[in-house]
Amino acid sequence: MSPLEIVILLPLLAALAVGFGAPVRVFSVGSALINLGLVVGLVLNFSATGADKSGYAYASARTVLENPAISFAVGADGVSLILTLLTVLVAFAAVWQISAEKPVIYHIAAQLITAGAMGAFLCTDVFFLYAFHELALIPTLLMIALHGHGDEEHRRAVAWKTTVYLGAGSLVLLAGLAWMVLEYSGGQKLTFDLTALKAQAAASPLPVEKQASIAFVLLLGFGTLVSLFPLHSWAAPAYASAPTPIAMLHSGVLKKFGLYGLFRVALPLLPQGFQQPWVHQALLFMLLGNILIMGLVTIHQKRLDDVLANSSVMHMGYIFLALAAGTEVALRGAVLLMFAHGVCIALLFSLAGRLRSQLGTLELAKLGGLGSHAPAFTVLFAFGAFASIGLPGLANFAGEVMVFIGSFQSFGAGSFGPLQWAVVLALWGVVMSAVYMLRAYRAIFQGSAQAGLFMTDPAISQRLPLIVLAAVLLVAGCCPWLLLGLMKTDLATVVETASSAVQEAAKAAPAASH
Amino acid sequence: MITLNHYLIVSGILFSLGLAGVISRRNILIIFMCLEMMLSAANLALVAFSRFNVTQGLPDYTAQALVFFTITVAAAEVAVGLAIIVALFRTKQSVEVEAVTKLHG
Amino acid sequence: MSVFTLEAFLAILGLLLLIVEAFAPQISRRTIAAVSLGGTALALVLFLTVASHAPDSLPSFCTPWMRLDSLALFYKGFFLVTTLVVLWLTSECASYLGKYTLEGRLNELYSLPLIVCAAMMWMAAAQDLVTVFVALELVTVSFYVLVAFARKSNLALEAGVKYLILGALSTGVLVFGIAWIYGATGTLSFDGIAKALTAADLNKSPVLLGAAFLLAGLGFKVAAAPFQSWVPDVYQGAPIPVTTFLSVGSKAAGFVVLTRTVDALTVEHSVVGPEVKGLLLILGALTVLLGSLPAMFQQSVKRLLGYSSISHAGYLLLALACVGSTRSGMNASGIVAFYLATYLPMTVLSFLVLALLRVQGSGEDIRDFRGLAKRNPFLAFIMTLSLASLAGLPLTAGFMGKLFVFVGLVDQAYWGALVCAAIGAAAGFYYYFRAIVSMYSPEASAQEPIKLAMPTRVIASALAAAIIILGLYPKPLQQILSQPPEVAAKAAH
Amino acid sequence: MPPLLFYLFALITLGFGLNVVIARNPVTSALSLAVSFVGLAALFLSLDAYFIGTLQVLVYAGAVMVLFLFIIMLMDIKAEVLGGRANLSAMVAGVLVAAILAVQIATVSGRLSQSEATLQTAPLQLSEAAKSWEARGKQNLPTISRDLKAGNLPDAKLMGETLFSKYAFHLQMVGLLLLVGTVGVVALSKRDKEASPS
Repeated sequence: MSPLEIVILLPLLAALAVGFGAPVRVFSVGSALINLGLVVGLVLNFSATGADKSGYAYASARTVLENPAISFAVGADGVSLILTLLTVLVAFAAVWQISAEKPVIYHIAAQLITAGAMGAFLCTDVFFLYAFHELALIPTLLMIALHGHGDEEHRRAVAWKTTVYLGAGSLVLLAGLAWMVLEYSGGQKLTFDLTALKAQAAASPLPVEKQASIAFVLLLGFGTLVSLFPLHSWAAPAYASAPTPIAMLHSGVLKKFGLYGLFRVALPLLPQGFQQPWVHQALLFMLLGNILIMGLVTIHQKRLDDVLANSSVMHMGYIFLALAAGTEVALRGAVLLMFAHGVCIALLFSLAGRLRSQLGTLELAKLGGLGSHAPAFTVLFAFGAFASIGLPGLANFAGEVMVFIGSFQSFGAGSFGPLQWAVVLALWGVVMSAVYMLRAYRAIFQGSAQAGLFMTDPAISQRLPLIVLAAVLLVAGCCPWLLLGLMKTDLATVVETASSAVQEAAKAAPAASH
Repeated sequence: MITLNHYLIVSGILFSLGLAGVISRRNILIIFMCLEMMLSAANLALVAFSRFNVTQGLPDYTAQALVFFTITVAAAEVAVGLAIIVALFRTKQSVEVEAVTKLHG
Repeated sequence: MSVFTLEAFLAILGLLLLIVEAFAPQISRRTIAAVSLGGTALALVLFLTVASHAPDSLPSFCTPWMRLDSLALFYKGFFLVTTLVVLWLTSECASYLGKYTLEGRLNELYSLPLIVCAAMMWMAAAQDLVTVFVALELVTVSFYVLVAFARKSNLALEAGVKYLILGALSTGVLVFGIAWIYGATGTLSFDGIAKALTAADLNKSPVLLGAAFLLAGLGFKVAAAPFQSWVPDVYQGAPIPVTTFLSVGSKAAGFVVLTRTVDALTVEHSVVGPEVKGLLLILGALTVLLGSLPAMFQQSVKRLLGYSSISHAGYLLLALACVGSTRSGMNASGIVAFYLATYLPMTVLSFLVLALLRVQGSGEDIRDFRGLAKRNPFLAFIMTLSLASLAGLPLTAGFMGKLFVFVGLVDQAYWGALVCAAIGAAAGFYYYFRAIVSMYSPEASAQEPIKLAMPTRVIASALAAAIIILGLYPKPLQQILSQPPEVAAKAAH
Repeated sequence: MPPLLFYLFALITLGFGLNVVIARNPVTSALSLAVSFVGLAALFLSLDAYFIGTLQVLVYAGAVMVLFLFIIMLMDIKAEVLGGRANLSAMVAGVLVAAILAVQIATVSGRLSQSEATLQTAPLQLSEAAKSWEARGKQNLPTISRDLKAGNLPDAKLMGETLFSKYAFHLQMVGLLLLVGTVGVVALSKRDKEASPS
């Protein structure tokens, strides 16, 4: 049995045990802690040994069906290990801070989402990759519908909007994946195995136009799940009204599934698809929408949870920028940024949840002066906020810099194309982040507090997971090579195929114009 | 001369008559009679086909055996059916179709 | 011992129970329940041993019209399992069902299913239309009695009348179809029909007329499009065990016959092959839509399950239309059988939860499910699982079934049907999800917790495990079903 | 059977059949159905299906229709009141569907390869049948082959032979079915002892 299977199964078993009446904190928090330890061990061991020939470490496969070929295959490379690490970190923090009086379903949902995310990141079979994401999605939707913030009507409306968007997104995604699998299997038996599909893609690539069409469908499907610009409108209200642990897990971890899917499935199998001009330009348009429009929208928010929710949507734009660029530096930076964003948004949502439960409001206009009452809280929030802005020394900085530099120096070096213009525009996003985050920080912690709106620092035991998250931000910011070193090889091959494809296309383009 | 076609047309018309009754009548008893008529029409077609499907010099008796079973089954069906209809009548004092349209949710 | 003896044993046991009921009324309900349950369980155990050792033994007098191929064996086992769980469900519901039956009698609810089971098992092996007709009518007439059995409830009586009228109509249509098929091909056996249809000079239209009537008549048994309107009403009115039996057993019985009929009609070089496939596609797509779309507006869970049963019949018909597709490793009859195998646990489980709620005195509406998670987390869990599986979420049995259907449709490039199926699946997510949300809703409709007996827990857990296992590891079942049916048949000759 | 007789009985069957559908009084409908079935039985006889024809009269026209009449009288059902919009549309739909179906069936039946066959062009060959019966050796029933040799169609005997040799098992099944039916009728129509005797 591969250790990865244990890592996936543990939260599932914890959810079952808790559901049938086992002691909540022991099982739920205990399993999260054990998982954290396990994954850290796996990461350390991975940097020591690296992946095997297939490109995956700790791989194992159990055949579920011969024809169509589906197997419960797990395997980890650098990218998936980093995201798994993110998952266990956030899951640990999220589960820890669920207060004792909340119903058991909070723990069950959190554990199910963790299991789903972990499965989605670690499976190397397209079928299970998709299936585990669904497993995580359903508790999310349920929890927003049942225990979300706000009055019942609002909650219902938000829950339905989210369900419709994510449901439709998943269906589009499923259609896209099925299309891809069908095209690659040609006349032979269907296979969902990622390695076999990659071999197929290398041996007999699809025609470029078909690659582009499938890539576009996948972009829409995965994009909806990540709140890519015109399909983003579910995200902000959903995060603002989701219960705190769910908001942490979804925005911090589960949302990364869409990006991960694009990196893991779409890029290697459709290397030329994203570089086709019409897909590429559509992608640039959408990601600039994410960064610029959502940045402006965020600036105009009046409540802390809305600011955080919208900023989370906005930051996804940077990662799509890396996808559009397709250089190795940008992609590695994007994975680092995924990790950093996940940790920092989980930290911020957790703190916002505490604010809400203690003060009963998150209106920026009503808050103020908390800095002097709750210094530890302020420091933790500052870590999250400054990381989110991209302050050097915190994790996001390294990721953002790599994305920008990698994108700016993309393949068509020497020519100042649409991508370079996009980078220039995207840089303004950093400014906007600074504006809204600093404004929010000032509004909450400085000035004078209104009557009755005081809060004190959380108890040490409550602070612990938050301190861990903040520490991770600091460590990853100061020593980004710890994480970058994990993915020395896995993105390089992807980029190689993609870049050779693009160079061929670039060669063909002037020839065609003559 | 009378051909197979003649018998089939009679059977078809009888079947259609029954169907028309099932669709347009409201009295459950009459609907049930029309159903019996449809069954008999099918029997006529079967018997006609069996007579014209001469095997070894004789009509095909497998099809006639089916007709035998159909008639028997129909008799049982009528018995059970009438029992249900009587039970319905006892509670509703009516055998109109409207008596059973309560269940629309 | 042969499988045939088992069927005779079941039928005779049913008869004996009927006689005991008439002549020895002092024997308690509990004894009769125990005998029928024990008898079926014994038959199931014997069947499993017989089927693995000497499946091809049939008495010589029934070889002209009966054959034991792998498909027949699969369905026989399926019907035994179904009957067993239905009888068990009856004993679960006994306390509340007794209120609606005459003098609290339930004996027919224990004895008739045995006879129905025997008839269904004969039907599974039937090789000519006479056998099919007689066995089918034995099932149908028994169901007339079963549906209307709780006759102190007006709903049950109305359901009985509806089932009666439409059932008799479908019988008429079926016989008319058989007559025309016979007229056009000159034979009543499936093999003979398949052979006659390959003759190039055969005129299509009489066969098509017969095929259309035959499919429509069988469509009633499986709750397919032209005759689907009875389903929600009858499901709502009939006692829960009977509804379960209708939804699983009767549907499967219809599909065995449909499989055999379609196999004969679409045999290679058949003159009517493409038309029959087209007809099935249209009926299937229509059934999916007519099942899924109205289901979105239902308030009663029983009706909801009725509509969902219609839409599942639609998927099954679509699977049947994929004759000749091998992309999924099984042929169309294999896909249908697989789908039904996944359909059994999820349907039974959802009806079980409904029944347990009824026993507690709750209603059958979606809002009566509120707070179920608090009253009994186990029930809420298995209901969630079965609804998720009915909706076709990945990692459950329901998804695997749908996957095969979709693969078949794609393989045959039936895009229109694929779109309809996708619409139905999407609508399914909506209405099953609504029921799930209701269960976990914090506002409870009733507060008192629900206690479960140990056997109930065990059987429900077994069914839930079946859903998960079929969803995660369908390989063994697929292998059983992917054997060509001729293998067992050849051994018999 | 001379064509004239065929037309006469066909007319009786269809005419009284029509009356079943349009009569307002259920008693009229039931009686018409009985007559229609008698006409149908005559058509069966014309097709050399003597046994089935007899059965049709005995079971259908006799037992079943008496049962119907009995129930109608017992329940004292009044004639149906016609009218109402829903009723009208149902009638139009019924007539339309039936007409289309009848035309369809008539068209298709013309396409059968045998559709122009008459009883004369597809004659029974009794002497040949007798020979093939005698060739069956042990399974030959002397009474059947004797009748066949004498030029008579032993319809009931052949029917019995089919039912009790090839379909013996089905006969048992139908017996089971009749028993289930009987039990069902008892279970469904027994009076409730607890209920008031109104």
